[in-house]
Amino acid sequence: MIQEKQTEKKVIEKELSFGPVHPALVEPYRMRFFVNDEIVEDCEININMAYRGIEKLFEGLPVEKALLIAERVCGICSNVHAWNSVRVIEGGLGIEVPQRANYIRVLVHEFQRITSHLFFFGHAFEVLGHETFAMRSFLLRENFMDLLQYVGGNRVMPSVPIIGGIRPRADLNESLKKVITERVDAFESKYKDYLNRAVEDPLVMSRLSGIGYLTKEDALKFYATGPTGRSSGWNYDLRREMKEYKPFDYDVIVLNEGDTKARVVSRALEVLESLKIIRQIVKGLPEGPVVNRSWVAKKMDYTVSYVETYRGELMHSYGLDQGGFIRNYKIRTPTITNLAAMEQACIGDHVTEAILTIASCDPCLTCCTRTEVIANGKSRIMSDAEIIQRFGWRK
Amino acid sequence: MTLKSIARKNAVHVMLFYSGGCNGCDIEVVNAMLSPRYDLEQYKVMLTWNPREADVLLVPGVVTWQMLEPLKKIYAMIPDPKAVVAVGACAVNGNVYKNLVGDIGVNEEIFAPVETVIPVDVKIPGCPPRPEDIIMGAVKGLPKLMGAP
Amino acid sequence: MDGLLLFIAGLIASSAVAMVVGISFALILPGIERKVQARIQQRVGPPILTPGWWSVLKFMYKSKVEPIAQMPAFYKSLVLIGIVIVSFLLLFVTPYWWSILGWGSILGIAGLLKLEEVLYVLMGSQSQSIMSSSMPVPDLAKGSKFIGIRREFNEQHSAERSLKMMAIGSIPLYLGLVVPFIAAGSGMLNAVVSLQNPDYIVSNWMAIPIPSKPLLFTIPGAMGAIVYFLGFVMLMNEKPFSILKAKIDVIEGGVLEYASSLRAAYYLMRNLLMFSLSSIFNTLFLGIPFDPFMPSMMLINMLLSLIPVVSMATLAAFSPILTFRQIYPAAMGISAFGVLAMILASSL
Amino acid sequence: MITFLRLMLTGAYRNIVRVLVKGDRATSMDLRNSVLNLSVPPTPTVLDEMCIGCSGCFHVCPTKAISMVKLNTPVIIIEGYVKDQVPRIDLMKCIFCLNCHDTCPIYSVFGEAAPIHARDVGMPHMILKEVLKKPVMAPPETIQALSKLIPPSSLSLIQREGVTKP
Ligand code: SF4
Ligand code: SF4
Ligand code: SF4
Ligand code: SF4
Ligand code: SF4
Ligand code: SF4
Ligand code: SF4
Repeated sequence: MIQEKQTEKKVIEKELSFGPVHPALVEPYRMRFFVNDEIVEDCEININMAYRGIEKLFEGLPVEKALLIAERVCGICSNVHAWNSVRVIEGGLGIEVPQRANYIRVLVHEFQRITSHLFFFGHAFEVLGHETFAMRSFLLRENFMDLLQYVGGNRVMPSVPIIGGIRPRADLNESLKKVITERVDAFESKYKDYLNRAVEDPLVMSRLSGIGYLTKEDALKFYATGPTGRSSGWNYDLRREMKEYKPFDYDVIVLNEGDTKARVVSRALEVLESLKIIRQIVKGLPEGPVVNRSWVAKKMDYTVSYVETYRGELMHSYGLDQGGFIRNYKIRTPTITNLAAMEQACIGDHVTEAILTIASCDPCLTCCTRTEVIANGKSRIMSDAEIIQRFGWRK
Repeated sequence: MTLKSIARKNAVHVMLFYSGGCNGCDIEVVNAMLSPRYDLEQYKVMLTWNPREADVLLVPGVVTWQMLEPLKKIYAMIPDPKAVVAVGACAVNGNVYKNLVGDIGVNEEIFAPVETVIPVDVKIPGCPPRPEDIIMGAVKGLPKLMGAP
Repeated sequence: MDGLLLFIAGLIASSAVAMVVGISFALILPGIERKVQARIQQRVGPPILTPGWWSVLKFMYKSKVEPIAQMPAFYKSLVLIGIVIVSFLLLFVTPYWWSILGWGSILGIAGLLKLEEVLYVLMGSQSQSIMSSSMPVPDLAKGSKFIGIRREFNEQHSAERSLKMMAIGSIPLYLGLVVPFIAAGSGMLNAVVSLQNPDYIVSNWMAIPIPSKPLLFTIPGAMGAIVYFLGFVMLMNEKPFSILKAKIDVIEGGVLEYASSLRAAYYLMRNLLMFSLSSIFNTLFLGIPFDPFMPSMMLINMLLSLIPVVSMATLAAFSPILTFRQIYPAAMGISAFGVLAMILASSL
Repeated sequence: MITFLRLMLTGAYRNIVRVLVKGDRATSMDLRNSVLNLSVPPTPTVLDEMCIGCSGCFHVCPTKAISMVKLNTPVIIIEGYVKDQVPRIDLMKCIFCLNCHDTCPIYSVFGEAAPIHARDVGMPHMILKEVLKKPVMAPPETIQALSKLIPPSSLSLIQREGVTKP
């Protein structure tokens, strides 16, 4: 990326590289900064260190199993991957989903949005060096980890959606609804305290503001979806187009500043919107079945489904063969479209701040890595023949 | 108990190695460390990011091709005595990545379980394990450290 | 002749007591520091002895490993030199050393501190940990435009930062250090203490001489103390001034490669430095020296040295790491404040 | 600025309380005690009351993580059908594929929460007898597939009581 940069003939002193094992990273990737003194002139993020061959794992599996592997794409967005994976076949074969199931899917999705955003705060504060606030974020996050545990049986992988609805295990009963309402109320007041405290802290704010600018043009050019794009003034949120979100009333947070602070603030505000949605769900949860079981897997053309996740837009797509087995599973995840934006945003900042800027785009790359072209250990590009020789099963 | 084993029991430094799992276990480990609710430090276990300082290496997840060398290197960097804790089903038995592989039969992109790469002392099952399970696992690694020469 | 022998015997005895007590106490400080932070963070936190005593003992019992460094032998010696420097720093606060060659003076203290800072630069330029650019991942084949550029180790980067910190960050400490000497109108510790605590100089070993006019409670003294405290935080590389070992980029900086007994030595060095600086604080601003031959003074000094440590822990719990964008103006502001304190002190 | 000062002061008070008297400590003391006693309870994975002991999960598990254990006192579910075994999951072998959950007739035939879930099976909110009285809601293919995994007696239990869907 950044072709124009080359023509400027920047003299670059040295390279600093961090990762893939490093305190600033919450998963394996490598950041390379090309710096003059301490100012970042260019940045390169090397992903694909978590390449597990996920897309190939799906090949030939019965479609009911897709969601279980999809859920394992990532432990932060687990639910949305499972959800989107069933949305593909629901869209492709026209499977009706009961409204109650849709509500609960959205509920779990919003729970995870909050946990993801709070994890983001925890991570951002950790990168900022502010251990106390990081711990407070994790403490607040526990509220929703508990709720996920109650609903789905696990704090991280609730395995809620199945084709045609949700697992009966995750159905809400009255007492659970009450617990959710109580927790959400308690959480909200604590969360507001925490936000006030953070916003009023001059040291924290001086670290956040004035760095990591991403203009709207760049956001559009690099297709930075999700809060990253929205905090650069790009008013784009797929939830508006998703039929599951039609019944709910919420605001899409769009900020125009485009700096690191805006990216943090927009997520902070999104949590409050999620709380609104959760309240509406608990209040208006329709009665009825939670799963439609009258469907059969049959041949399905290649179908695509998009969902707005916590970091942006997520695509899942596959086709089914005659036997109902998955063919050609493809995933395109939000972070991959945000990567180029991250690399762009951190140029011109101090190294420590550049890492913060990257953290403020909420990178999480386990899902992004599917195409490996480099042989392990040797830094060279493998030819196709070699790849096939080595990983013969690919063909 | 000798002074040696008392000292080892009273100060354990753990290092977390993201080997390429799904992130779920990694974050639960971070939760166990950073969430005041679990607070790993009260059990005399401290987090470090420096293999030279570590006693226990936590490996959550399958090991990918690219993380293989770093894992071996970092393991070698830790001064003896050291223990390795395999966190989560991925590290213990390869999870779905190794065992539920559709047409392709065997997934050659990953090394799992972690045992096949470096010796493992404690295994914590679960996908992901709860933070309390992780804490228990770290505590179970102690006797090995304490008993070492 | 007898007098000299007696003096040397006293010197050795007082140094021995000072070192034993100092080290035992210094290794409790990190536990207290961590406990305070843990309480602020609403958790239980480690037992008091764990981060200091037990950790150091544990590291001593680990098997030896050779550090990866440019010159391993030199790198290994650095931390030992550090311990020697810090020990002398502690000994300089004990009255027996005040009369030797003028070491118990501003120059002795400031010189040692400067040496201590240089150590970080040297450590950083030596260490070559696996955690930075030598991590075995294939990243050069990614088609970077910047091929053949010098790839720097994080530790070297940390060394560059320590140079910058030496240039600007350490000024406040020296300014704070100078204030009491100016107030006393002398360069010797002796004068500073007797100014604040005239009883101390004349009383016997059982007495509990309370300082009659501690500098801390005068305006320039208080200002100097604040400046000294901030300088202390900077020299300890604690948050918010921990940029040279900012965990999120350079991890621990130059000390990354110390393992087993060398790491124990590093822990010892850091904690002893923390104690020495707090002890110097009490000597300079309260007139309570760390006198091994006067138990009351020694105990009070040790107890009071918790104050800077606990304040530092609290400050660290509530502040992010500042980058040079904030450190430059902050250090300049603090220095200006320190200069003001000096001017006021000279009129005292 | 004013708000900041106010926050500073209230915060200072709160934190002094925290430091001195362990005020609003968030660490879970129950957890601490159970960790120190090495007695952290495992997550429940099988609900014995809701299981019919058909061993479907045992047969379908890809990693042989499930074993069927004999019950000390066999339970009569309805007259003519005695449950004498229930599954147990060895989490060391489990890969959390939820095949067991998805195959269990309680889930796959009656559409209820299955009595087996490798992560956490949750609380029962049904009585087994009631469930078995519900009409069978699964497509015939499912019953077909199940018949390969569970003994005929168990299959007949499911179809005898329930009404097969058209
Ligand atoms: S371009 Fe990337 S995300 Fe898209 S299908 Fe190819 S590998 Fe997958
Ligand atoms: S963007 Fe990808 S890696 Fe990040 S949380 Fe979502 S699924 Fe996981
Ligand atoms: S283009 Fe493909 S191979 Fe290159 S970084 Fe992106 S995903 Fe990886
Ligand atoms: S072309 Fe390559 S990357 Fe694409 S599905 Fe085939 S083997 Fe995988
Ligand atoms: S065990 Fe589960 S949660 Fe842990 S890394 Fe593997 S898939 Fe993720
Ligand atoms: S979830 Fe575990 S016990 Fe159940 S079938 Fe899969 S591997 Fe077997
Ligand atoms: S399949 Fe279900 S009913 Fe049958 S033994 Fe397993 S848990 Fe029990």
